Amino acid sequence: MADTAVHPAASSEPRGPKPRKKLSRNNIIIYGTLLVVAFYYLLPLYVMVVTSLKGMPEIRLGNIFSPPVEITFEPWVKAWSQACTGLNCDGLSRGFWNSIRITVPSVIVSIVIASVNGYALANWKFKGADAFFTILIFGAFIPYQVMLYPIVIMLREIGLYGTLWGLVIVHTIFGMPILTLLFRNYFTSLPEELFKAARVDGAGFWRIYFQIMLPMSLPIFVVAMILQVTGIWNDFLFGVVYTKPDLYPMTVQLNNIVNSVQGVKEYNVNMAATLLTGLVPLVIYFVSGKLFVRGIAAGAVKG
Amino acid sequence: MSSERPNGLFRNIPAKVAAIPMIITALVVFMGGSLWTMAYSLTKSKLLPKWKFVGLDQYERLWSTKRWVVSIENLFIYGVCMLIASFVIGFILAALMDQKIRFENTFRTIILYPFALSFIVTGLVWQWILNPEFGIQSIIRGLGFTSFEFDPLYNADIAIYGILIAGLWQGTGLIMVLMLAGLRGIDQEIWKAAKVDGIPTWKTYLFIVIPMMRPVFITTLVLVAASIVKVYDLIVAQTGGGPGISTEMPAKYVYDYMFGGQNLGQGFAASTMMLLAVLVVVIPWAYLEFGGKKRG
Amino acid sequence: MESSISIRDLSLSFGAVKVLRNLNIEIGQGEFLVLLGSSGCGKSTLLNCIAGLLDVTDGQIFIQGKNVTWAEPSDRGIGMVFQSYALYPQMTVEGNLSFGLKNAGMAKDEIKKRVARAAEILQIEPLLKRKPAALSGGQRQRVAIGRALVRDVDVFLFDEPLSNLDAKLRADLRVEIKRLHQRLKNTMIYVTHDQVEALTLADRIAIMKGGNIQQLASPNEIYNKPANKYVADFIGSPSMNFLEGVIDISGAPQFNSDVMSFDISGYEFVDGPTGGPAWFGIRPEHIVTGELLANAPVQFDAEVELVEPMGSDTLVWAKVEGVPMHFRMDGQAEVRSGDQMRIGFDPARANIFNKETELRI
Amino acid sequence: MESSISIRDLSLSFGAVKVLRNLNIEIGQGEFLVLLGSSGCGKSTLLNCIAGLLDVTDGQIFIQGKNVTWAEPSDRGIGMVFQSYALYPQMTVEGNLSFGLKNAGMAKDEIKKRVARAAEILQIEPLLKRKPAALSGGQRQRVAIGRALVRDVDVFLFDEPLSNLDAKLRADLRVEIKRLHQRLKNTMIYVTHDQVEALTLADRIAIMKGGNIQQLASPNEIYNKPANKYVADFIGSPSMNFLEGVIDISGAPQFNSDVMSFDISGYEFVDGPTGGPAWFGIRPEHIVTGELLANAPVQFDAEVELVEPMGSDTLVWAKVEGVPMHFRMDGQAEVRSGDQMRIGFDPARANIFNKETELRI
Amino acid sequence: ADLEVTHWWTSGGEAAAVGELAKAFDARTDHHWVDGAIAGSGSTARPIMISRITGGDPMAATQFNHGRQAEELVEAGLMRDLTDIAEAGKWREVINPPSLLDACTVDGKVYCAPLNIHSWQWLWLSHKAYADAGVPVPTNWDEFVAAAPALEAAGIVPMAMGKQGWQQSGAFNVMMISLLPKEIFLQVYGDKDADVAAGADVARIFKAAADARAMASNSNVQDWNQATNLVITGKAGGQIMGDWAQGEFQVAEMTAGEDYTCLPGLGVNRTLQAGGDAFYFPVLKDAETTAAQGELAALLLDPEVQVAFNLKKGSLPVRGDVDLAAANDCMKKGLDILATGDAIPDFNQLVSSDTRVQIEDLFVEFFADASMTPEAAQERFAAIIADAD
Ligand SMILES: Nc1ncnc2c1ncn2[C@@H]1O[C@H](COP(=O)(O)OP(=O)(O)OP(=O)(O)O)[C@@H](O)[C@H]1O
Ligand SMILES: Nc1ncnc2c1ncn2[C@@H]1O[C@H](COP(=O)(O)OP(=O)(O)OP(=O)(O)O)[C@@H](O)[C@H]1O
Ligand SMILES: [Mg+2]
Ligand SMILES: [Mg+2]
Repeated sequence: MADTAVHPAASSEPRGPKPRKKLSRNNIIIYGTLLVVAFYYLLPLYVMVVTSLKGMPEIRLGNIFSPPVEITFEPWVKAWSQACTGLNCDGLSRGFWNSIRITVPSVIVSIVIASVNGYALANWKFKGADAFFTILIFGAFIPYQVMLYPIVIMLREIGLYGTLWGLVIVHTIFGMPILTLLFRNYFTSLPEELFKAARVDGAGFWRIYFQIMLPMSLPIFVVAMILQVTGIWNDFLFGVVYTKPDLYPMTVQLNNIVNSVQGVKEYNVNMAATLLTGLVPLVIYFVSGKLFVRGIAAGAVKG
Repeated sequence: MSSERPNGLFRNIPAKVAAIPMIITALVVFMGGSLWTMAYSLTKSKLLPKWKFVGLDQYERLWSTKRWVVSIENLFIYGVCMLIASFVIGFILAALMDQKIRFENTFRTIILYPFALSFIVTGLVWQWILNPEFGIQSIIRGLGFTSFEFDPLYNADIAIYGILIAGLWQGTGLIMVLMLAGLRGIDQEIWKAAKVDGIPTWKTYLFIVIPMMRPVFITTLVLVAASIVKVYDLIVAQTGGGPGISTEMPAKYVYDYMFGGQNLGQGFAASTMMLLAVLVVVIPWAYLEFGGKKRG
Repeated sequence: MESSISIRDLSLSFGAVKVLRNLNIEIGQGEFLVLLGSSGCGKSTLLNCIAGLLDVTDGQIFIQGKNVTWAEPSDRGIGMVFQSYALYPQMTVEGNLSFGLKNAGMAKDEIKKRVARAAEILQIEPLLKRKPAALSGGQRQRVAIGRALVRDVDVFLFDEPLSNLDAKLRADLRVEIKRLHQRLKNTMIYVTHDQVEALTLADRIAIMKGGNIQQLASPNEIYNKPANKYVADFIGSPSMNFLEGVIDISGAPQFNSDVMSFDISGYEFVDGPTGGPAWFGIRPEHIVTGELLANAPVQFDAEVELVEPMGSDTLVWAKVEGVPMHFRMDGQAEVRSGDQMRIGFDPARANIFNKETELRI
Repeated sequence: MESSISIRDLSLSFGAVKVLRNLNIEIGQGEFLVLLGSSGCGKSTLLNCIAGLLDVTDGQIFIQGKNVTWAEPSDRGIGMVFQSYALYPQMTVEGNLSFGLKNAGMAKDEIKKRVARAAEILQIEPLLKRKPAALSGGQRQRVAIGRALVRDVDVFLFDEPLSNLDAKLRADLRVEIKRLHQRLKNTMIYVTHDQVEALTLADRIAIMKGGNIQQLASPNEIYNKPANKYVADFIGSPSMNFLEGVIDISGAPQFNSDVMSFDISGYEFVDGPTGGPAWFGIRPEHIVTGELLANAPVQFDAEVELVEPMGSDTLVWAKVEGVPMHFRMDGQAEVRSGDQMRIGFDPARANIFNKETELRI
Repeated sequence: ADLEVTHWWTSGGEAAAVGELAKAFDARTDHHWVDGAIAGSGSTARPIMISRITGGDPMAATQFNHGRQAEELVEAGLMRDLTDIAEAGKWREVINPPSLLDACTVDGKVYCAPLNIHSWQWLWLSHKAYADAGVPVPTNWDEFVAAAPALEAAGIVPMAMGKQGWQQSGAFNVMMISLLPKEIFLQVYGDKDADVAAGADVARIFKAAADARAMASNSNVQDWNQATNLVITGKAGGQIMGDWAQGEFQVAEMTAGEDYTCLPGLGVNRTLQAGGDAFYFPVLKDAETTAAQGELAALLLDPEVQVAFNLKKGSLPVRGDVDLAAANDCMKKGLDILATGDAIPDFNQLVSSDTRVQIEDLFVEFFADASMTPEAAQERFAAIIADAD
């Protein structure tokens, strides 16, 4: 063909995929940065793990970064089942089940309420809805300390002070602003026509919520779940202020172990306790991290 | 019956019923609590709220207290740095993640995991790592750089930045994810157009993509700003406000005076100042969100 | 004829923005009404008002003689089909079809019967167990129609049901909807901005602009006797040719522009000959060439600028004395840009509009 | 003719999915090539390969004689216009037009001159200071074209630039693009799935299916001599009528089906008369009625099922001996469903395809 | 009945001491001690306790520091009146110094049970540090200050000091009591006499505090026990800290007089402040638990319980009539001083928490900022005292 004459050297010229150096400058920059960043993010975890596996004498030697010469699981055992809180020397295990007892209903109730709120705000706007929502967002900024007393009084008035359900309410209240924001944004991003179709089909508020919206909302529920589990599991202040010792969550023991000012600090036990306490949220992150990102992308942020 | 315009109050009853918890929370807890706080900031309540009106005395004292002024300054420095740094770092990380890299999941998890930990933990670990005796400084000195100085938590001038290091460690992961979500929401054709125009990647991000991500930035801003205003645990766990009063924060002032100093009036006055400051942030937000453009 | 739907003085505002202004429409039993208009003119808004998905600001809506202005959407006896299909993604086709019936508390057998019947009418029986994600665009649209069908409603509302589909499928489904209407004889209101759909489907077309109805008439009348210049320009593709000029009725009616002037005595004026500044409009297919020129009282020489072959026809863009004009020729026509040719038309087929009011004269 | 773009043995896979298979296309200087095909057939993918936005799996791409297989998009001398416009939303129109040039380090005067020229060509001068959000769809599309225009490129690539617009605007902009091509005389590659666009714009059309090119020829040839049944069916709206049957060449060539049988000696076979099972295709506009029946060697009685008035024409769906057939009549034709009428056609205008290979015979 | 008792004693020795209380309570009564410990010192625990009490769901007994912390709760009628139990146990006679019981008394009624005595006025000195610097171990504050340059020259921090307000203001108060006549202290904090606070005597203390600040400028620790650890390891010369520091030396197996020296009253005024912890008993609705509360209150002052508790806690018993043979050197010095009756009320008994926090804030700042002159600090100090109530 004529073209062959025009490009005699065609066969020797670039053909197929562009050759890419594995170590292009770009890649070096990208992966270099990421590695540095990963180092920064992993360093504390490394320190925690390493320390928690050392004995006290080794820790006194100083270098917190050096790997343990002699690995011991003693601190973990101690943190879990022996460390004392006042007179109770059964470690974190004592609060673990309390934490579960608190976290599970709090997460469920707060998510249920916030999702219904978000749904109502997105699809069933009523007069003043925007105003309430603005107040909610305002609430997101209120430091918890400020609300500590008013809430004590409110709980006292409704007779739930010191009970598990009182605490659940508190978590629901403080989780509400951000969760409602997330749910509202998410439901807003769902096609409105779906909602209209369901109304024409005669479905009411609840039926649309349960049969149409809920099944489509897995990603945002995962996001909400992760945020709430993290927040509630790690909560110390509310858990201790609004309940009684027999309900104290694990963080109270963690605080007791970590913050016992007097006496020698057992750093290895501290670290082990820290890791143990963080385990539940961490596991949830590692397991559902992908869904988390997808959920956020799916509507937590309005694009 | 249906020919009459029904009373608006009784339309969509289930929606209104379902919103009752929200309405109660908004009105009773957030509004009511705030107003109650403001009211009692005008009293000289000590351990228990008591209606002993003293006018603006508490505010006078508040603003003549150096610690409060320093707290405000600190919050400002911390807030500005945190906002800028977390947005910049979060965005850069998200941009890196967006380069179709290998091991994206791994890197993302690494960056996100600190968010799962409580501030008690964050504070403790970073206090340790930044400790000049056995933290980074001692390691580097051990390597032979004996004049190396890195003790942010022990130097009043820069202690706030030591807090920042830990705050960023914990917070940027979430921001990165938000930004990543925003980036993934950008029309791919914009990228193609920019490539055909020969615009370098960094310029595309800077001049085209970032301006397009305004809604993401607003959501992120709300989240970050809320956490900045509330910053308390991190300070307590890491420095306790020290050295000196160099890392004091308003929320800590509130707490210390309400419970440590057993001077509720003073604590409430400080709270009120914070609430007013928050209004300054939230009102423009509400305006952006609801003002002008209405959605069907 | 008894009205199936009657809309009286309907207004709707979003805040300060008036979207619908005092609309009045009567739709007969079994009529197929198409709402046609460009984007943002308020078609969907009107449909949503009829469906009860938006609260009207003023006015009344009657369906089958009942005032439903404030009734719930599901109580109005309407079914609605949306542009995006709006199928419930997590339910099977069967679930989608039966959802509304279940909500109404219908007996299981009856539901089954109705679903089966709808599936048969729409030929989607083999799909009943699938989820929407596993359907093609056309199939989804059929299911969406089915959802209205099972509810045995008096009135079907369609909001641009075909505009997400590609051209070919659109044409096929258009025919299907038409067949469905012939078979079911329900009242149907159909929103579109595609004039081909409007012309082929409608018994009557309502052309909307800025919340008003410009003309409400049969497709034939809309096409051949547009009530004003907007309608004339909006309907017809390619659009009508317009010449600007003045009507002179001092003698036999005459159209004069800067560059041309011709006799229009063949034109049927609405209220007898009227003079003054005017637009003279002639549809491209009414401009003839070649042998047919014999029947064209008005003739010009034209210079071809651009030729668009469209398979079955050829569209020619030309200039007559510097004035652009376009017209249709046969698909096999051999014309090239730059050619000179003679064209002509019969003013009896023209449409003339007052320059000021833009109304047909 | 010297090639402007030449694509050799181009393949592209996404992982295991082969999207393009060994494509070879030569595009001449100043040619307007349209890539036409249904959704997902790989049109955009091919365009992206040419633009350098996708790395090819195999093969080469030459633009203006230069091998650009590995070149950066901005170095290929191409400009691209996207379906979603892809305007930079926060920049003014002027900013959108000049951003690429600024970036290339061009002198300010020169930029100004080019922007002014592009704005003039596209008639968007009054919009230069506006942001995209304040533009209508058509204006946005023009700005998107302008962005390619200012860069003074050899080749324009369009990826369904009009499919987000409504029908009317689409028709107008189509003409504009055609004019632009006549004026600039650049090479243009234009992706669409709208056959009207393809037929009116293209010098040549490439019909794609599943990553292959089915036929690459002029619109006229594609329409009148489709290479296979897929192309015949795909092109033309309403689509071609197909009759299933067997060609008998024992005597004068004859087409026999279950219900009918007629002489096709007028048909021009590709390689002389060929027998065997076949599809007989005839376009709706080649079926005639009334006076024109005189020229129709083959005639039937048909029963009208459905009538679609389209303004300028009327589409009639009918049954002939139980076999569905549709055809076009004049816009003024008075037909109603249920009517009986006589129709006919000339087999010389038909297209016949082998039943098995589906290739034209 | 189960009695829930809240406190913030969570470190090893403290917990053991509480254990003694619980053991005695469980053994000697029919009731059961339910422990509600919250770590992180009073500032963490106190809001929780107050919330519980005001929330209407109080614990049966709770620890507070001796002093005015619970004043308003008492006034609000939320605390139980223990007067009859105190009378039955003859608390007025046995408690020494009596100021401890005064701190529990409001309007002539007793509302709390004092448990132990802690005193602040101690200077702890490291023999190793002084040996390394080649100077003799100081025997009073002036010598301590004079020896500072020698220590510094040897690379030793002259004075260890944690960077927390309570440690710094504590040290200041120790200097005020130890370096001035005790009346001044009482005038400043007891009578809230701002003129005295602004006067020349107090100015001397601010100078001394400035000296301390200079000496402690290289002490890079936060917690008091980390500071003590500097003394123990000889990295610092000395530390002003309360008697609880004793426990640290003990853990490090050091011997008083040999490895370290404790100077009560900074080796100048042998005056100790008698502060400490007390238990309060919120008003309960349930009669049975109320009765149990009474038994617990009585038990706390029991001589045996006092001994057992205080030996573990490292503090002094509130009864003058118990025998503490097992006490160590420093503790005995303290007992001696108390026995001679030269004790003054604790800071916490004199000023409100509000004032305390303000003073702490002042010293946090003063010690962190070398550019703050003693005069400026004193001016603010006087202002705080003037406003104090
Ligand atoms: N919720 C709303 N709030 C304010 N204005 C609205 C709302 N919904 C629609 N509008 C405005 O009302 C007008 C009519 O909108 P509508 O959706 O009825 O148009 P349409 O004719 O259906 O257009 P399209 O063909 O694009 O669907 C538009 O100008 C639109 O901007
Ligand atoms: N990044 C990708 N990864 C995997 N498959 C892809 C990717 N991009 C496109 N495809 C697949 O390649 C095929 C061709 O896609 P392409 O976008 O070229 O189609 P198209 O002809 O442009 O269709 P349309 O008319 O819908 O734009 C499709 O089946 C699509 O699913
Ligand atoms: Mg619409
Ligand atoms: Mg495409």
